[in-house]
Amino acid sequence: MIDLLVALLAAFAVWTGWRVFRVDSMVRASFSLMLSFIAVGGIGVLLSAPYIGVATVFMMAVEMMVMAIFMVMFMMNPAGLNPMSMVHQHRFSIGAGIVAAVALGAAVLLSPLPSDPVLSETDVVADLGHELLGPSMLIFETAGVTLLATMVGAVILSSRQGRYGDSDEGSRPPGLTPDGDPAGRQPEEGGGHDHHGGHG
Amino acid sequence: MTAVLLALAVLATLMLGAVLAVAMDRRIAQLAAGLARQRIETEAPDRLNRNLAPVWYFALAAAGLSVVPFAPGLALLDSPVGIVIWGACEALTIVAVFLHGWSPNAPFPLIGAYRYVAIGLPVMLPSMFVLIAAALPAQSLSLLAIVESQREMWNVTRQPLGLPLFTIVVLTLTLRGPMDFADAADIATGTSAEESGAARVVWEVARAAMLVSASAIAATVFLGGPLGPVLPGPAWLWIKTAALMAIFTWLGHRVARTTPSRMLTILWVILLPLSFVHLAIAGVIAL
Amino acid sequence: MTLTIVLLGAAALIGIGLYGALSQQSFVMLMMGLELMLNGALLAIIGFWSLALGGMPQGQLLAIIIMAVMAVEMSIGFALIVAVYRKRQADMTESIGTLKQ
Amino acid sequence: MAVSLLSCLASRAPAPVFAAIGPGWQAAVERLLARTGLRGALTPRDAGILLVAGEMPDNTAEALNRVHDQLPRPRAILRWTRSHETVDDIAARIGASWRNLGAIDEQDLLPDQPPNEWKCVGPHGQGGKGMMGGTPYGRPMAMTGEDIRDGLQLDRYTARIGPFAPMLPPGLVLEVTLQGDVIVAATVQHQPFAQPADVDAPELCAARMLRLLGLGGPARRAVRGGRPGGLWVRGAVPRGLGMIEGAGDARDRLAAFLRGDSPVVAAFDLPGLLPGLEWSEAMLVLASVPPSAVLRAASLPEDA
Repeated sequence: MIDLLVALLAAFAVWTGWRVFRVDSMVRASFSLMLSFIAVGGIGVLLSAPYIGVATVFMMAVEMMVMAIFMVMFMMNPAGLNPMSMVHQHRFSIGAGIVAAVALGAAVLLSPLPSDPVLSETDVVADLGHELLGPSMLIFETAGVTLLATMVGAVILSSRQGRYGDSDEGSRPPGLTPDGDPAGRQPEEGGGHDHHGGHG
Repeated sequence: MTAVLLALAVLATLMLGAVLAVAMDRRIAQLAAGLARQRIETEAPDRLNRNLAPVWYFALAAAGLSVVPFAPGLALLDSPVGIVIWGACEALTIVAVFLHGWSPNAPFPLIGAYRYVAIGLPVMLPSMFVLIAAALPAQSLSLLAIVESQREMWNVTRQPLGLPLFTIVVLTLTLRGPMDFADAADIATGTSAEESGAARVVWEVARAAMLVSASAIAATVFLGGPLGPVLPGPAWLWIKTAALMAIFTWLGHRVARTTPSRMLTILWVILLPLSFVHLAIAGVIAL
Repeated sequence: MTLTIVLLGAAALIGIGLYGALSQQSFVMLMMGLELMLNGALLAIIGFWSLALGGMPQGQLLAIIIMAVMAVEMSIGFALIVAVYRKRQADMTESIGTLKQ
Repeated sequence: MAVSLLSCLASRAPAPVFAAIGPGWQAAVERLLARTGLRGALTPRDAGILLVAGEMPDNTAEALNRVHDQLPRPRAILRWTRSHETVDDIAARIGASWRNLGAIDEQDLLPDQPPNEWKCVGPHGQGGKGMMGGTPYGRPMAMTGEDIRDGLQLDRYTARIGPFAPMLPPGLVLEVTLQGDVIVAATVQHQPFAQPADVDAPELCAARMLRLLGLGGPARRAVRGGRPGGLWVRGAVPRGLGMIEGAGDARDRLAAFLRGDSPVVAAFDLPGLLPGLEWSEAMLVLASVPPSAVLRAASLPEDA
């Protein structure tokens, strides 16, 4: 029974994962990725990892919502109204994908898999809590600090303000003498200004 | 047997509660009249999501209610992570409302949908802080344990900031009054602007069901849920839920809604630090 | 048996994710591919933890770390996209042949 | 049994009215819709009765037909043009039509077809050629423009809103260019209809703003002359929003309306006031100006 449900959910996760790259609308793409994550979360709940499973659903609902907004904001033609094929090295990618999947699949099928299922009386959530704030506290705290650094970094990277003015207007340091050349190293001429004309 | 009874209790609570919520809005007749009216298709909609969005909304309300204990130690979904399940329902509600606005393929619903996402995501943060703070004295993420931890003192007195902060979350989830940025008047009822007839009614019913579910969670987390003298557990839960629904409805009709950008500032600059302080205090007390 | 199903699903997800990460020109779609690969990894970890490790708590910890990695990847990824877009109006990988200037 | 209970309940529902307001009728309609037994619908989709008040200028005929067809069926259109018909009479007429809607039901006035054909070219229903630009399915593709807040290049959406949009003064047609929620450009395509001085009554102006603040009940009470009630009403309007010289900002004007004063608003530049505001802020600003002042502002020559 569990086997069947897990198989169905895994198949659903793979199918929705595949849909991500096949649909034209960016909103559909990110929500199919969300469905894929929710299916994996469901497998987690079935396989007695309730916290991990539910937290996946929770995290991914928020993350994919943000993803959908960014997709619409940054993709040209986000609704797929015009025909769109935004791929490169397509054959190579298909090959690489198939090779990876087949190789991993073969490894799964050929190697003897250990069988030591989690005991039903284990209190897995409490276990996780004790592990997080016990033996693995350093790892957990490192993850926390990394996330903090991420937040700071993300704000700095995406903010408009540069060090010496708005970054989109070419933030340049002030001159050493009044009206003099900007201080610091001079940028090389014609450095990779590569506008790709209007974005839709 | 108990499971069947509990499932029936959840369904009955959701249905009767939704009727009560609509009655509190004095809109029963209005919705009854809407049922008989035509449903208009928009131009090139996403039919699947358009039909499913209210269903998602209602299902999320049902899933949220299923973790609520109806008597001490008795919940339909006795999960060790009950409160995280509710958190997942909250997050998915934003997706459901977004889809409701996105799927008709029309400008005002879409503006409402984006606006709601912008407001809804920052509301999730205080929500998580508040719920985790409530889980601290119980030392568990299970709602059953949270109810047990309130035998001596309800969380509403132990953590006085909790319920006010959670009120904002409930108003956001149920698209009400000051937090109703999805279906506002300046965008011609936003995500619902293209809905007519039965589809509009179904959306309103799902919204009412979400009010029931969110109020039940608030009653469980802050007012001791089924705990109380004399009356049996379910009765206390229903009384507390109905009282909270009345308060939320009243606030929804009374408090003015500010502009989205100002609300964003309030959420990020005032409410988020406030909820963090709330969590820190709750943590120190729980020690 | 369950473990085999789970791991085969994970392998397929990683394969699709790799295809997406390599083939997509748009940054955001490329990130979708990466997320999908992480999804596969998460699935494999859950499977191993639940069925082959006897519920070792470190297995769950690894899953939490994977989620943190996803969050980091997403936020830094989007921040970089915003920064590059602001500078170059570019949202495709080919548009930034060089990171000079 | 259940069906008869439903229809019994339904017959007691307030009549949902979408009002298309013509020149000179705004105040009368706003007072009418505040009565019990009537409900002003914010979108035609929510309405059962289309109330056409006043003589409509010919150039609004097509827009009026379109609004008519947007009402779900069964529906009725009522015209309120004779000035001897009192508010009581028209309310009774609306009530009677609402209870008999099934018998009245009006057909579409315009053919039910999209303005352009949805013709599939690609396997997923795409219509255009090339990846960007063009007009797939006859609909112009959004193109990017300078974003005035963050300095990004973001898609722009241009739409014409009016003349019967419930959040704008009747008759006003705005062509707005939006980036998300932010108005980057606005031009007046059609001036608001002229209204008698009664429309500047403070309780009506206050009610218009209260409706935008999500306070439908207090707005009704305000129109009926009672105390509106409501929490955080003035505070909800951001400070400095819609500042007009001599008339303060939108919050000051709301406070004046609630006190029962009608602030005098000198001429201001309407299209110049809107860009940079978010849509909801812009609607609040428009509602905070007495309609006569909006009319004066909208009829200024472009170069003034």
